[in-house]
Amino acid sequence: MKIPLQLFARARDLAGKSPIEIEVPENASVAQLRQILIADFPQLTDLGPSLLWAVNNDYVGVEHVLKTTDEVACFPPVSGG
Amino acid sequence: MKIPLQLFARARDLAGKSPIEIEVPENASVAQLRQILIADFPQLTDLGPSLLWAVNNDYVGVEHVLKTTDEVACFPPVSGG
Amino acid sequence: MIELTEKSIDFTQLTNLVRDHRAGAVLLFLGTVREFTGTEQTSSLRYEAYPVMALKKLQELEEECSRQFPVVRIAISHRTGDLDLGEISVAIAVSAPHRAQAFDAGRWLIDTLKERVPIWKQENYQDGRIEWVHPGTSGASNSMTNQTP
Amino acid sequence: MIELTEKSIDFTQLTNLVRDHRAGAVLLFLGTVREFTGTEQTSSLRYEAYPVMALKKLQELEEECSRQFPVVRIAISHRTGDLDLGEISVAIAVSAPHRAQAFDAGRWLIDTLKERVPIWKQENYQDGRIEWVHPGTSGASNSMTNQTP
Repeated sequence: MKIPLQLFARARDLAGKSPIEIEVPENASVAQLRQILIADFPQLTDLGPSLLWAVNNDYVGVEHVLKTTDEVACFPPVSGG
Repeated sequence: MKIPLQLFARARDLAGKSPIEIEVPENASVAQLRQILIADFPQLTDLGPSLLWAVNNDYVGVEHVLKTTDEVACFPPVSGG
Repeated sequence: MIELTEKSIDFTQLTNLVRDHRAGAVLLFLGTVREFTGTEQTSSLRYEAYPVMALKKLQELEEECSRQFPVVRIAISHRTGDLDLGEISVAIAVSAPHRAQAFDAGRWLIDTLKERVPIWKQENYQDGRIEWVHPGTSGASNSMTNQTP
Repeated sequence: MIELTEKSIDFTQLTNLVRDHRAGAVLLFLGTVREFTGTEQTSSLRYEAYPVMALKKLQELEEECSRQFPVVRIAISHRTGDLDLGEISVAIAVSAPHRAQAFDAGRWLIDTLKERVPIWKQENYQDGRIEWVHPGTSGASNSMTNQTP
């Protein structure tokens, strides 16, 4: 299945665009999505372990299982305020 | 010597006026002044132990020795803010 | 900047006074006239100051706060006279490089002001009672007037 | 009230929104663009948000704060886009019956906002470097561009 992935801040700048589309197996977890993201965009390798993940505007752990209808985003640690 | 004494808040209301003049012995302490104040204004008896004392705009303890040129004030616990 | 004022406090101006390029955090505290304290209903407050000493103690607060905390600027204004519900009795603005410093300094300033600065509050209750607030003295003996039967 | 805004934050309006006869204390916290961080000199900042999620998380902060602290009202505004030195990046106003509650709630709101709300700051340094601020990732690897030789 194809997951549209929104990237923000330095992650978006490194990837060069947002959203990007990632092809993952059915019932893939966020961990699998991350692995494929980094294979497709090796410039995200260093940032990979610190990336935060959100599904439908809530934070999720990497064990979270994705559905095609999910709104998925990833980004580095936040620094607002 | 005569000490002009400024009273504030409930202390002033109980005494009925401010400043008042209190006649004390030379080199009287604040404790002596307080004793004479309460003798002159018995309606201040209950408030007496909680009164705060200031000489020349700084807080002083009751052991402080007074001079005729001092600006002396007394008042109940503060409640600004 | 420190002041005692009979007029309504302009907290916007006070806050802008402490803003500074060296500061990443600005904290403003306002004391406002609250209607209910437990079941007691306030209709207005009156603040009385010993003006010369109050200004001296406010000045000392400003100096002591600047020594104890890495603050950039401080501004304090305290109202005197009669205040309606919701009006501002005191405004304290402080700026600092980082937020923890601004919070700590602001908290210290209002706590210490309430201990040291010779200003007194008189509650004018809805039921007609008028009482000086003198912490540590008995509430009952504070009652000056009972204007209702 | 919560908002993300591209426009200058009106902290006066925000503060007046939380004033209430039930409150004896109002606390306003402002984050402002600081010029120096150690020896680094900032010339401007840019804030980027994931808008829908940021608004959802701000809403959750408001609800969680209202459950945890006896606050009367809360208002939060966060700026996005380009900010000059001294400009306000975030304003948090909170009112409560007593001052300790207002300080505790205000402190919790800004601390938790900085942990949870998806907004990022990009530093534009005086020497031409532009760096995203991503706590916990290495400073050196954050450097995106070095516009001066």
